[in-house]
Parts: sequence; structure tokens; C-alpha cells
Amino acid sequence: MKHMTRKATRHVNQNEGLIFEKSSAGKAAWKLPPLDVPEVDAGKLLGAAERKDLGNMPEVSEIEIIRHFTRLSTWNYAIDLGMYPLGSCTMKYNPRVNEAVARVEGIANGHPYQPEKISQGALRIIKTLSDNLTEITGMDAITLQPAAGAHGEMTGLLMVRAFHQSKGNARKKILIPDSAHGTNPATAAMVNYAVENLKSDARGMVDLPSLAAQMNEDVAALMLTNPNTLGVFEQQIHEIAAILHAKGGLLYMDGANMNALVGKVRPGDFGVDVMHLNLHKTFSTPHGGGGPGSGPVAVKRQLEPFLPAPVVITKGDGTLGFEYDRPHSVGRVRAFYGNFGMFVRALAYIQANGPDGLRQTTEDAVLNANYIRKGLEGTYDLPYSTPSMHEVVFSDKVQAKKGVRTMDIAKRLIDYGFHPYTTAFPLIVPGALMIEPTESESKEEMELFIEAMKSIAEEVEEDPQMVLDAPHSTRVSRLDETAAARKPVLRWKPGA
Amino acid sequence: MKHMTRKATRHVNQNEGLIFEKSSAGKAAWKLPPLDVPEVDAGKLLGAAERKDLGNMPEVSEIEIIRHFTRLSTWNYAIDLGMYPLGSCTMKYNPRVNEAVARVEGIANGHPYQPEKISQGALRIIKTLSDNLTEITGMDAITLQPAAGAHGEMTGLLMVRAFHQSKGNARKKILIPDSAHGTNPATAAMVNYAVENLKSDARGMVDLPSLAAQMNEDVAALMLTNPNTLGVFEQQIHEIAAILHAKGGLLYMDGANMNALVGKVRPGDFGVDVMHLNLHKTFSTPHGGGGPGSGPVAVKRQLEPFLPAPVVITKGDGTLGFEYDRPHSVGRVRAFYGNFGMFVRALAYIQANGPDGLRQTTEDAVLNANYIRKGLEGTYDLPYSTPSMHEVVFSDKVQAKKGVRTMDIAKRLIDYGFHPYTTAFPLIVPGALMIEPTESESKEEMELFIEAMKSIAEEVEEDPQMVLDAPHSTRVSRLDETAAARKPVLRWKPGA
Amino acid sequence: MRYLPKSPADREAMLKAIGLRSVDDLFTPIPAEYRLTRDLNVPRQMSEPEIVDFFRQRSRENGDGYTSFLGAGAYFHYRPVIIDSLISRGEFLTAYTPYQAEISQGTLQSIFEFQSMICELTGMEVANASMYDGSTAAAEAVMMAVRLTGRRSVVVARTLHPEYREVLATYATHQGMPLSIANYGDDGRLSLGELEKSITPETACVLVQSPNFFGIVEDVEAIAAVAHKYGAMLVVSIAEAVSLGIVEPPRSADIIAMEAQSFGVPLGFGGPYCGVIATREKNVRQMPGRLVGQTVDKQGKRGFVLTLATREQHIRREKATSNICTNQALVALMVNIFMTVYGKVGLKELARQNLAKAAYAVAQFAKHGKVPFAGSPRFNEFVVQTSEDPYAINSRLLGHKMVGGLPLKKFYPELGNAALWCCTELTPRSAIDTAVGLVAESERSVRSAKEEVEEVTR
Amino acid sequence: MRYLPKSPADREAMLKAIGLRSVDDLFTPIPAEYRLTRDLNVPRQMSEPEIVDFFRQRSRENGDGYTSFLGAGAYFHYRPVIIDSLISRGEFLTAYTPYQAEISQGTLQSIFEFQSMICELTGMEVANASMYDGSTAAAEAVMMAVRLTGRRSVVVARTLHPEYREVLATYATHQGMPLSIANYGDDGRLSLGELEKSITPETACVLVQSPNFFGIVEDVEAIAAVAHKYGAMLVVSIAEAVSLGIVEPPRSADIIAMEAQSFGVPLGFGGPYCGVIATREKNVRQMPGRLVGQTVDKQGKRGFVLTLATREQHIRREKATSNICTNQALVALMVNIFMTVYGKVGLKELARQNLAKAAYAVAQFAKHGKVPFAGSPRFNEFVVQTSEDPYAINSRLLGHKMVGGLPLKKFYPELGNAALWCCTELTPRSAIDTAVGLVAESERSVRSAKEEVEEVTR
Ligand SMILES: Cc1ncc(COP(=O)(O)O)c(C=O)c1O
Ligand SMILES: Cc1ncc(COP(=O)(O)O)c(C=O)c1O
Repeated sequence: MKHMTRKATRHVNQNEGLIFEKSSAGKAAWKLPPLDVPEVDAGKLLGAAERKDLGNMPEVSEIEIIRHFTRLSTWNYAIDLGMYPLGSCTMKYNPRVNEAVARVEGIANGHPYQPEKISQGALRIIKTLSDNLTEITGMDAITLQPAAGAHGEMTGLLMVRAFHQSKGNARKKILIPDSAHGTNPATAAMVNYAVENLKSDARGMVDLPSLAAQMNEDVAALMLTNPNTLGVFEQQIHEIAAILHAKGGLLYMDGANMNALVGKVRPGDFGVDVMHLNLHKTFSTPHGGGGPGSGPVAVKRQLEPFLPAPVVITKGDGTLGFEYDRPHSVGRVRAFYGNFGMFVRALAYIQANGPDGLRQTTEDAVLNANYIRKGLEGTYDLPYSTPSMHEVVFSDKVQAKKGVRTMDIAKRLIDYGFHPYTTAFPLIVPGALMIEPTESESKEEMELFIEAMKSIAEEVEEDPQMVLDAPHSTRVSRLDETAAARKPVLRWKPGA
Repeated sequence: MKHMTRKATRHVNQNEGLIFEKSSAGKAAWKLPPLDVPEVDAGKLLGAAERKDLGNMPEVSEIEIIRHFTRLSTWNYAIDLGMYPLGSCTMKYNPRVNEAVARVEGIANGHPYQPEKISQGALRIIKTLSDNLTEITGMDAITLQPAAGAHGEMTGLLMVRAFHQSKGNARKKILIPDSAHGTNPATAAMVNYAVENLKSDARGMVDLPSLAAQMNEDVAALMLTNPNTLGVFEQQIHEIAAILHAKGGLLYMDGANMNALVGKVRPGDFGVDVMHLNLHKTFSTPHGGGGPGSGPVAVKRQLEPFLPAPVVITKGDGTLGFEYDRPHSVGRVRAFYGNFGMFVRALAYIQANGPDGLRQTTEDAVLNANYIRKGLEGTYDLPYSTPSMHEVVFSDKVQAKKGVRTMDIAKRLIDYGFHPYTTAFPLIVPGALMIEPTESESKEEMELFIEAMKSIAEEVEEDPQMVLDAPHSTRVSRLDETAAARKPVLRWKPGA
Repeated sequence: MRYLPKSPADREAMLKAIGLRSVDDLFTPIPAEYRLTRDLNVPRQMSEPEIVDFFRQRSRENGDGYTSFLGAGAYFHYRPVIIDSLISRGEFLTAYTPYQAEISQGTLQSIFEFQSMICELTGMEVANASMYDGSTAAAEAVMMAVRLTGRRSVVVARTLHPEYREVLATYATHQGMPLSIANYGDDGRLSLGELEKSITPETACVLVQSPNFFGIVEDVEAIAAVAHKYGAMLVVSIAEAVSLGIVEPPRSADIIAMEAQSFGVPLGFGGPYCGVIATREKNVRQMPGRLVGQTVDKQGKRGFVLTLATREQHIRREKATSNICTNQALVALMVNIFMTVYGKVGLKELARQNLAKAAYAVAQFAKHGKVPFAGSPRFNEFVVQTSEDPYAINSRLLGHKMVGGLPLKKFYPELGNAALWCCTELTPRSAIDTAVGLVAESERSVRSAKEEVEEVTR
Repeated sequence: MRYLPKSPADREAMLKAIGLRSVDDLFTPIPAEYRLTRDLNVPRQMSEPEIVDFFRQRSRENGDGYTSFLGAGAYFHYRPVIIDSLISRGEFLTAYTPYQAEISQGTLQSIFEFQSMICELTGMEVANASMYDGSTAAAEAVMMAVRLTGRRSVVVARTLHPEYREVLATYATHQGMPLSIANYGDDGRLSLGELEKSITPETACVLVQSPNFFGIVEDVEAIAAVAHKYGAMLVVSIAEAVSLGIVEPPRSADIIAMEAQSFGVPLGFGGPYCGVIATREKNVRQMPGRLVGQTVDKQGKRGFVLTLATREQHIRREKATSNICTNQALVALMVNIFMTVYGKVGLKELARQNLAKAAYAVAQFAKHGKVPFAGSPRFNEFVVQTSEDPYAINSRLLGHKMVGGLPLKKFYPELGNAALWCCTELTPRSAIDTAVGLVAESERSVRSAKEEVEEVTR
């Protein structure tokens, strides 16, 4: 490895087995207070339903648990360690004050069914966040019930369907650009819509003629991501909306990329009828290794009657409450009110930023993406030269000639101390390198990234095999995914 | 490196510069609320005393700070990562509930001068811990004021001096065994006592004849660590006390090794007149990279009048309060009342254990030390065959023949995923390996340690140079301490 | 803004490098007429202490300090301190989905352990990495059964959590999945007779919850027998995970849809929680959600990866088993740590305390009021019938800083003044006694009022 | 016991391996007559929730929720959340003193940064890794001056924190270090005349605090001039670290002994806090406490180590500069993070807010009561003279959930009913107004009482 990196090195790291391998009968990390009511005979109370044995559940002590998970954690990369430029994922800084306020007693321990009289704090948080998000999106109403983006998509399409039904024709199809994220078509299918692909033009935007041609009274809506997954803003958004609306269709916006727009432009102002947000992207709630998320859906007035129940309202006496009587509602998409803990964090994020901070955040996010684009142009193939917003998508075309693909470059990037970008998405770019730095990266960190990417490009020329064998610095490397899928081992078994 | 280890491997690790190297004018991680009183002109208020410039203090953002310290932290070894067998340091598990309760609002934010009326919670904690510690040590009274062990030693010797003064002769000397920790002689000097060394016998215990010979009316006290720093219990403790008391001397016990005794035997019962405890050892308060500690001093009735002021008392109305009027007190050794936050943690530890848990803890600590002794006997030289309590001390005699010393073995141990033992202490063992596993190590972890130590012994035979060059797995290796001391660079300077 | 790691000079230099004059040049792709020329109307930038104060204030308005007898799908159990100590480590908290296995083994191994423990506890063979919550897990489990059986209609026990039923209805509407509701009998359990009436050869699955919404353990074996007789699958929803410590898991179920909130997840006013689906190995390829599998790396070292991704939306798009992408990973980690802390013996003892508290409360309530379905086996919830409207009683309880049981009228009008009460290991006996006392008082006053009336009418 | 990672079987196997029959065999070295044959009389083993409840209860008895005007060496400033997020990482929390540099670089580099920032703020050339607290730091600084000058007597300003004076007295007694106290003048600052009277050619150092115990900035330059004229060193104690944001540091001091609690350390009823000593390079070899130095490893890579250890007890034993071993490392890390968060600009703004709050309070109090030493420059503390006993006033304030200023009688009898008040950025104007209102009331009632008396006597 000729090029060594300024960004990272290697250090001693603890091995750790499965927790089951540390278990031994009689070890315990738990202790219960003395029981203040009479002991009971479970056999008597439960009869045949009494459980006698808990199988191979582990028995370990507290320090072993602390060490187990602390050791495991050191095997992870994280935003707290460095740049995490996963395109479309908006891996931004997760402020710690958000974690602190989410753990304040009355907020962490509120029961979803406690009387509204003693739930005004939670209701106020829901109301305030709802108001802020409708202002930010330029929409009229919102539901915070969906648990993630995909869940929001489903909720949004259910409302689209309900809207058309109320007009007498539920319609059959959803148009989805070929650049769209997999959840879009998957969601359309769940709501029992047929998916019709819409091709992109040479600039990576919706091809207007095709849209005009494909649009008709069978089309319920277009699911558009804007900026789209190429990081490109749909400049003819106005015409797109016009074409849809002319035929009674609705414009659904996948808001996964709102980090490019907050404070600079509002979807509600450019013709969007319904959209979802990802609080775990744009609004800094932590990804936590895959979740939890929160996918609020904001709509224009005409769709408000169809919002899931309940919705928070201000009652006659000025207090807040839940309204359940929503005759036109699409119904519940989740028990209770959604991922409330994420609302708390998102609101704290908005408060910490204010209008000026939110705008600056968006500007920095776009600035960072363009800085990287500038730095790597020429080194990596840029399939679409259209201006980038918050992310930039390259392809491995140049490196592929040496047999090195985007995933190989990604793996080598790990040796340089970075988390890889998003690979092989969007599908319209063969061998895509989808890079989203977010606003959270310093100039220094991005220069190290650019340096690393350039260095890898050189390595591809000089020693492609070394790149193909990467990563070289990790405790494990190139795990066998084929074997994993062929004979799945999905759980530990004794003596396995 | 023929022998590779089951315990550890290497993994990619982030580099990180000094915080000053990340500073840039205009970055900020702070924000103050709007000022609710009139702005002021500092020049007017402070005149010449107004400060205009804060020199090279850094300017960075919050995420850079999170990353800076998170990256730095990954360069540390810690109890949470694995066995930390530093002899004499008692690196045991630091329970997380202790950290939680220390942060409960009224406990974390109590002001030392707030009226006693609204300080009953803190006073109750001090009182309860004091009672528990006197019971555990078998002493009559205690002060929690000292900030660490050495501070406790000073406080104890001040009381010894005050006691003798009250008898008309302050005396001149303190006897200290050659096996003692450096703080013992250093403390004696601070209290202006002459230090007289006391030699150990062939079994590593106080040499009774020498003690008898050296003991006289000039000797104020013997500072004894029991078990001593060889991990050996002074079996003739009774005779030792008798010899001292016969000549009016006092027996001071350095309680650093109380982890070998709690719940099994009480110093107060075997003749100790005054002793200190290290809450940051025996009672699980975290070491935090070097502190804070807490060094309570427990005494027999005859020394009680000399305790530092104030002491906590129960007042007529049953509430608790501070008594400042202590005519015979040695005076204050610290502002306020000591490291209160450590009292909270130590009390929580005692509550979590209870009498049975404390006893079991001691038994496990001694069991672990003897398991290691058994495992390494024969491989490493055991200078004293006397039974071990909570720690065992080997020497590098065998390995030294190959030019490999205790520090080299220690460095190699790092490659095996362990923190080294204590090296080159106690002084009576040339090339000492002082190993204290504590009760917090599982059988599995200790077997890995024994395996590692044996493997290193083999490596010393096969390839001593490789051991001399260790560690091989760390981001930096064998830092130049001589250069550091010759031309000290003790602070960052711009352009340095 | 304090989260942004850039100085004005940095921004200048970067714009220059890109070849732009001003930040606005970055936004030219956005049609000018849409660009926002004003500040957003959101609160001004707040300092950290102001933010903390804001939420402390909200907390005070939110039932802080009340003793609650509420359960009904969200349970108040003790959360060992180490859960938050560990999940707060940035390496877990700020990592994304473990797509890059080499630098995600921490998350991957912990999910593998989570899947394994869920299997141990449910008696199933495979479990996924998590679903949004118990309600969506139940709905997805039903759709999974529909795919597996090739049938479309579904029978749902009326003793299933009413909000779970609503969610299923929403999911089912446009899937052309006819739902029929089977009622409960006098014992508060799904009536087998009703079940027989609703089930047909077109039934894909029967969905039942156990312990059910009344806290009663359903006769899963008998229900399974009926379902399987018709070639339908049995989907069992478990809302109170702690019950698994002492209640036999529904081993005869084909799919289990669980809400694991009880395992170390804060009530948090309803979320985030942790759904999970477990089933038999043969059904795994129709399972929604992420799965972690064990494998080896190029040196043969054991490691873990996301697997069977061909079920998922990012590969199969409209043909995927579900659209779920982001799940509840960090919450699943809380659950994982909780299960590890209590383990084989602790979970049983914890469940036993819950059982004992509820049994004690039932005995006390029974002395003064009616406790329907008394004969049926139950875990830590039970129904109490009062003569007075439970809302009235509850508002009196509020005065004692207590939250009474959930009035059932809204979901089960036929039950009149019944309310659903819950006791966990955290419910002090004294609180139970106080609550029982207030209910007893209410009964007495109603009775004497009645007597007066009788007096008069006599 | 839940912290112990052993099963009965483990213990059995280990004893067997060692060749022992029972655990008691391990304790045979202890003479039988001393071995404890009973349980210790300490509380029974408690569960985690019980422990948490115990301390929550203590918290409620400990002034939780009171607004306090207390300072006097312990200051209530806002602690940015990230301090605890970062110091709670096990890698910092559960590491020992960084003796093994290869696996302690995190601690070592952070201490190096701490030393550097303390130098930047104090204007000194070197700073150590921490001392126990401000009081012991002052005492050790004085002993350091004694070693450096070879003289033994010490002049202490009476405006030094009284408890610091007590601690110094304790340390000095047996060192044969005569202490003389120099009184303050009408301006509340050390009187130069008094100083001239006490200082002699045998004086090793003058010890003064600035801002002093009354919150007043001392004329350090003038004091330094006098001290240096006699060849004595000037040791300056700084108890309120935040003052360094806007008050010129005592650059003419030879040694600075600081209490850094104000920088992100909880009040914690008096500890743990963070003392630190800073001085000129030429004095470093007489400096107590640990020092971290920069160096290179065998590949020439920058790294950090503990250095100049020949000053310390573990090498020099009775000849060491101090007996200090364990210091306040983790607290120094809090301080380090706090200094990094506020940095060059934030510290100044923070200090400015403190200055403004105190100035406002002084102005308000001055309208109704006497504010002695009014003409002297002060930071965030000030003295208020009342006609009524301040203890009486304070007990009235307690009724409003407020803690009034510290009555000074105890330490300065000549000041009668004076009390020391403190305002920081966290003191709301409303609280100041309420407190001033109550003091004003007290003044009015005393006055009218006096008038009545005069009435009568007329
Ligand atoms: C463009 C886009 N749409 C939708 C989603 C799905 O959102 P979620 O993962 O929150 O369900 C994602 C998530 O990666 C995305 O990038
Ligand atoms: C035997 C012994 N005595 C005294 C001390 C000093 O205690 P402290 O570091 O708390 O001052 C130590 C600490 O290592 C020790 O091991």
C-alpha cells in the first residue's frame, strides 16, 4: 500500500464472542426489589399456560454486558468518528442536547393513554413541531404518525387514493421515475397501485414529453424525489405539476432530500400536494444503526380530511387534545401517535437552529457537495453534468476498465478512515458513487476525503488487485454474503 | 509474531490533531441566551483590569468537539474494554448506576454553602457513608474530607502528630517498610516527619526484630500497608501493633489494599489506630484517567478530637448539621467537605452489594489473584512464596537473562489486548510484575491473560527482540520519554 | 450556528475553489420565483439552556410524578441504567444501517443476538431485526400469511388491541383482504364457536393476541387447532413481552408478531417502540424486514452480514415483501440489552413479580367491585367493573397523583363501566391499596345513593 | 452479586485448580481470631431501582429547585450537555493514570490540551495536569514558592477565601512556615500599606486572590511590585475561573493557583472540583503534580507522555515536590471540554453576561441597601450590607425558594450584617428583582421600627 493515509491508522482492538458463549448458570446482572405483595403460585394462576423453561437465554453479569457491548461498539464506524457520506441518507451531526431532553422524566415516561389533562406537555411538543414542519414545507396540514419514510410514503399514497376515491375514481397507477428509491415502487404496490416507470432525460431530470405522454386519468400521482437521487433539482417542477394537475393527478414528493431545500425553497410553493419528511435525515434524529426514524406526511388543504386519526387540535378551553372523529380519515397507520421520541429531538434541532441556522445549514450542505464534486471531477466519471444540490453522483466507468467497481472503491475507502458513499444507486447510473457530505463536514475533513478518493484512483491504476482485496485495515474483510444467503444462519444455537 | 492472540486484533482507527489545529476564527460551539439585563461597558466597570484578548484559545464547532474527544477516547484502554490488572490500583468495575445517581439534580447541583435546612439530603449521604465505612473498617470515627489516598495519609499523619503533641511530645520519626508506596514517605516528609526505613523479612513481611530494634519514643507511627504491596497479609500484625503500642507509637494503615479484607476482617479489630481508604479503589468510584479520588481517614476513639473540621453531627432536633467548633482539630485539609460526588458513588456501591455482596467481592478478588498465581507459577519467578491475598507479585528474573525486562513484557502484553500490570514496584522486588485482577474478572478473561503471559514467556525464549520492540499493534509505540524530559514541551504554541 | 464546522473564511475559500461568487449561485437551479426571500417563521435560534428549560417545562405538564395503572399495549417496567449508558455510545447511536459489514460488525452481531434471543423466548426458528411496532408487525405478519397461503381473507379476534385492529384495517383495505372479527366469550377469551363461524377455506390466517387486550392468556392451542383444521395460519400478537417470562409462548403459532417495548424501552408517549416478527424457518423468504446472518470473512473468521436482501425493497422494488427500510434498530438494541441483563432466570422472576402484583390487586378489587373474566388465566392486566363511570373515578384518582385504569367503553361499549388496569413490578402495594380504596368508596356511595332512592320509592 | 462475573461452577473449578477445598482456605493467612464471623452491619443488598429511589429522595431534601445567590468559591454556571456525553465514555471514565502511553494517548493528549489552554488563559508558561482543588493548589503553590526562594515566611491577604486560608494554615503548621495575614482597605482590596508592614526580606511569597473573596479584582500589578521589591514571589489564587474571560490575568504573578470548577464542573455540594497550578517555565522542576509532555514515538510520530516524573513521589519518595498521586483527571477533562466549547470568543461573552448580571444586581441593591467597596472593580460577586441579620433575611428568601447571599459575620465579624452575593449567566433578572424587593422590605421595616423608637424617645 504505497499511499498511506493522513486520516487513519490501525490500533489494537478487542475480540468478543457471542453473549451466549459467556453464559454460565448462576451469573446474573439483575436484582429485583423485595416483593411487597404475597408470593403467588404461577401454576395455580396460569395452569397449562405456565412457562417452565426459558431455553438458552444467557446468564451473565453486569460488567460482562458492559464489556460485550462496548467491545462490539468499537467495531462500528459512526458519524461521531468521521465523515459518513452515504448518499440519500443525510448522515449529519446528531446533537447531544436532543438526547438529553428526550430523557427528561415526564417526556420519557409519559403513557400514551394518560388523560389529556396531564398530557399537555407532549401535545404541545406535537403541535409545535407540526406547525414548524408545515411552515418549513409550505404545506397546510401534517400527520406525525408514520414511523419512517417508507411508512410516510404509504400514508401519503393512502391519502392520494382516498382523495381520488372521494372524487369517484381511485385511479390505477403511480408514475415513478427510474431514478427513484426502492421504497417508492414498493410502497405503491402495498397500496395496490400499479407502478409505471418514468424515464429521465439526458440531464437526469424527469423527461417532460414522456410524462405528458404517460399522464392520464388512470394516473393517481407522480412520486417525485426533489432534488432527485442524482442530487439534481427538477428545474421544470412547475411544468411537471401543471401536467399532473391538468389531468387531476397529484404530485407526491419524497422529502428524503429536504436537506437541500430547508429555508431556501418550500415544496408547497412549487406545486407539491403531499410529501413525507425523514426526521432521521433532515432533522438530525440519530440513525441508531438503522432506526428508529419518523416520517411525517404534510399535505395541502384538499387532502387534510384524509389524514390518519387522531390529529391534535386546540380545544375550546385553549388546551390541546386528540381528535378521533375524522370520518374521511384513511385510518390509523400505527398504534398511538408515532415515534414521539423523535419529535422531541427534531423540535430541539429546529430550536437550536432557528430560521437563520436552518438556512445556513442548507447552504453549507449544498456547498459541501459542490466542493467535493469540484475536487473529484476529472478523477471520477460524472454521468450528469447538471448542477448538484446536496449530493453528487459519480460512476466507476473509468475504474471499471481496470476491473475495479464502485463497491471495491468503497471498500478501499474504509482503509482511508471513511465510511463509504452509497454504492450502485440510483439505478440509472451504472456503478454509481453517490456522495452526500451534509453540512456537518468541515473543510478539513472533506479535503481528506477528496485526497483519499484521488489516491484510490491512482491505486486503481497502479495496483488494482490491492484495491480489489480491500479493506486491509479492518478486523474482518469481505464477508461471504453469498454463503450467508445460500445457507442462512439467522440465530445462535447451542453447540453451533 | 508466531503466537497470535485469541484476545485481540487490529482495526482501523481515526487520526486526530490537536484541537488548536482545528480552530478557525468564527467557528463556535456555544450560544448564550439573550441577556435579560442591560448590557455593560466592561472598560468602564473594570478599567485597566479589562481583558481584551484571550490569546490562542480555540474556535471550533460542536461536532468537531464530539469527534475530537470521541477519536481521542478510542486511543485509550479502559476497564470497560478488558482486564486492567494494575497491582495496587484495584481497577474494578465502575457501576453505571453510580454515575446516574451522582447526576440527580439536587445531588449534582447542591451548593456547599446552602443552608443546612435544605442540605439534609447531602448530609444524610455523608452520614450514612461514614457509618458504613467505620463499620467496614472497625474504627470509631471518620473524616471524608481528604481528596485522595495521599491526602488521607497527610490528614492521618497530622492527627498522629496532634495526638502525640497532646501527650507532650510530637515525636520525630515515621517507620515505613521498604515495600511501601511512594506516597507514604512523601507524606511523612510533608508533615515534617523523618522517614526511617523498615526492612522486610524473607517472607516479605515486616521484620519483627528490626521493628523491635527501631521502635522507640521518637517514633510517632508505623505506616503499614496490609495486605502489603506484595499482596501478603502481615500475619504478625498483632505483634507489630503490640510493639508499637508498648512504646506509645501508633499503627497507621494504608488502606489501599482493603479490597482484600472488606467483610472478612476489620483493621480496627487487629490493632490499627488510624487508616485511610481509597474510595476510587475499594469502593468502585471511577479512576477517570487519574482521578478524582477520595481518601477518607478512619480513626480510633482516642484520635477523634483531632479530626479535620467540620464534622457531621446529629443535632438536637434530629436533623443533621456541620460542627465547626473542634478545638483540637488538625484543621481543614480542603475547602468545603471533600469529593462529595465520590461519596455518592461509594454509597451506591455499598448498597448494591450489601454485607453478602461485599464479602463475596473480597473472596472473588483473592480467588482471582491466586488463580493467576497458580497459572503463572513456574513460568515467571515468584520472589516470595508467602500466600497471596488480592494480588501477586512476580519478577522478571527468568526473562532478564534474555535481556527482556518487566516493562518489555508489559509492552508486549498490550499486543495481546491487555493493560499491563504494575511494573517495577514494589522496590524490594527487582523487575517486579505486580498483578491485581480484582473480583471483576471472569474466569475466561483470566485464562486469556494467563495464556498471553505464557505465550510471551515463550516469545522471550524464541525471539526476544520482537518482545523488546513491542507493542506492535498500537497506533504509536515506545514513545521517547528521555527526549520528553530533556527538552520538555508542555504546551501547544502557534506554529509549533 | 454552533453545529456547523465552518468559519466565514472556510466558506469563502470553498466558494472560490468551486468558482462561484456567492452562496446564491449554488441555488440557481431552483427557479427564482420559488426561492424563499424571507426567514422561515420558526422560533429564533435558542441556546442550549433555553432548549433544556423548554422541555423541562413540557415535562412538568406531562404527568411527571404520577403513579399509573395504565397498560393496554404500553407498559411501565424498570429500565436498567446500563441500557442508556450503552446505546448512548456514538458508535451505536450515530451509525447507519450496517450495509458495510467490515465497519458495522458491532451493530450486526448485536442484531444477530437479538434475533437469537427473540427465537429463544418465542419458541420460533427465525426472527427479524425489527419492525416499526407491534401494530404494524401484526399487519405485516397477516400480509405475510396471505402471501404464504395464497388466500386473502383474515379472521381477527376482537380481543386484539383495538388500535392494532384499526391499523390492520388500514393496511388491508386496498389489499382486497376481507377481515372478519370474531368475538370473545364470557371468559374474556376468543370464542371458539365464533371463530368456527368466521373461518372458511379461504381464510389465510387467524390473528389473535395473547395475553389479549383484557390481559387474559388465550387458549392458543385450541385456536391453532381450529385454524390449522381449515389450512389457515395462526398469527399471534404479543403486546406485553414480559409475559414471556412466565407464560408459555404460542409454540403452535405459524407467525408471531411482537411488541417488545416492555423490554427496556421507555413509554415515551407511545414511541419509538420495537416491533418484531418471528416464524418458522420455512417461511423466512416471505418475511418482511431486515435479517442478519452469520458467515465468514476471506480469512475464515466468523462475522455477520445483512442477508436475504432479495426480499427487500431496495432489490425487489414493487415485488418486495414489504416497503420497510429504516426500522427500529436502536430500540432493538435497548431490547437486546434488557434481555441480556435479565436473562434466563431474571426474566422469569420479573414476570413472577408482575403476576403477583396483578393477582394481589385483583383480589383487593374483587372485595369491593366486580372483576369480569375472573376465572381466566391472566398476566399483569385485568378488567374492573364499577357502578360509577370510570372517567369520574379516574379524575378523583388524579387528585391523588394517580392514573386509573383505561375505560373500555370507547372500544367495547357492551362492557359499560369496565376499565382495564395494569400492575407491574413498579406498582407499589400502597398505590394499589389507595386505588382500591377509592373505587370501594365510589361503590359504597353509589350503593347508598341507590338505597336512598329505594327508600323514597318505598 | 450482579457485578461479579462468576457462577458457582466457575468458583468451584478455580478453587480446584488452585488446589484448595474451600474459599476459607484463601484467608488462612489472616489470624483466625480476627476473621469476621458475622455479616457487616451495612444495608442489605439493594436493587437498582431502590438505589435510584434512595438518591432521588435525598435530592428532594437537598435544595432541588431553589434559585441561589451563592458563590464564594463554588459557582453555578451552565454545563454544556456534551461534557457529560463525552466524559461518560468508558474509555475516559474507566481508565487509570496514563502510565502506559501506547494505550493512553486519548487521556494524554487531552491533558496536554488542558495544560495549553490553562496557559493561554492565565498568561503563564506551564500548567500542571490538576491538583485536588483551589485550596490545596494554593497551599502547594506556597510550598513551591518556599522551595524556590529558600525562604519560609508567607504573607497572606485577608481577602483570600477564608477556607483557603484555613487549609494553608494546616499545611504550613508543621512546615515551620510562619504566616502573616495582611488586611484589606476601605476599597475591599488588600491594603498595600498592610502588605508593606507584613512583608520582610524573609518572605517567600505573598498569596492573594483575584477576584478576591469579596468579588473584587485586586491590584495585582501593585502587589507584585511590592512583593518583588522584597525578592518575594507573588502567588495568585483564582477561584472564579470564568472571570478570566474578561478580567486581565495576573501576568506579573510568579505562580497561579486556580480552582477551575466554574468551567463545567457541577457544584456537587463542594466536590470533586479541579485545582491547577501554572507558573513560569523556569519554576517547573519545583512544580507539584503530573505533567504531560509532547514527544515522538519510534517511527517519529507525535505522541504524549507523562514527564518530569523525577519531581514525583513514586520516584523521589520523601524528596518529592509533593505527595500527590491521584489527582482530578476526569474533572480536568470536563474543564477541558468546557474551555473548548466556549473558546476564544464564547468565554469572553460568557464573562460579559456575568459582569452585566452582577452590575445590574448591584445597582438594584444600591437603591435600597448599602453596597460596600462599591467603587472597586468587581466581577460577578458583591457584598451587600443590611440593617437586619442576613440569616433572618435568608430564611425569608427560602420561603420564595431562593437562597440569599452568604453572611460574612462568621469570617469577617467587623463586617456585621454584610453578605456575599453572586450572580451568574444563570441568574434570572426576575430572581434578582424578587431578592432585592425582599431586602428592601427588610430595610424599610427596620427603618420604621427605628423611627418608632425615636418617636417614643422624643
Ligand atoms: C430517497 C429515499 N426515499 C425513501 C427512503 C426511505 O426512508 P426510510 O428509510 O425512512 O423508510 C430513503 C431512505 O434511505 C431514501 O433515501
Ligand atoms: C499502596 C498505595 N498507597 C497509597 C496510594 C496513593 O493513593 P492516591 O493515588 O489515591 O493518592 C496508592 C495509589 O496508587 C497505593 O497503591
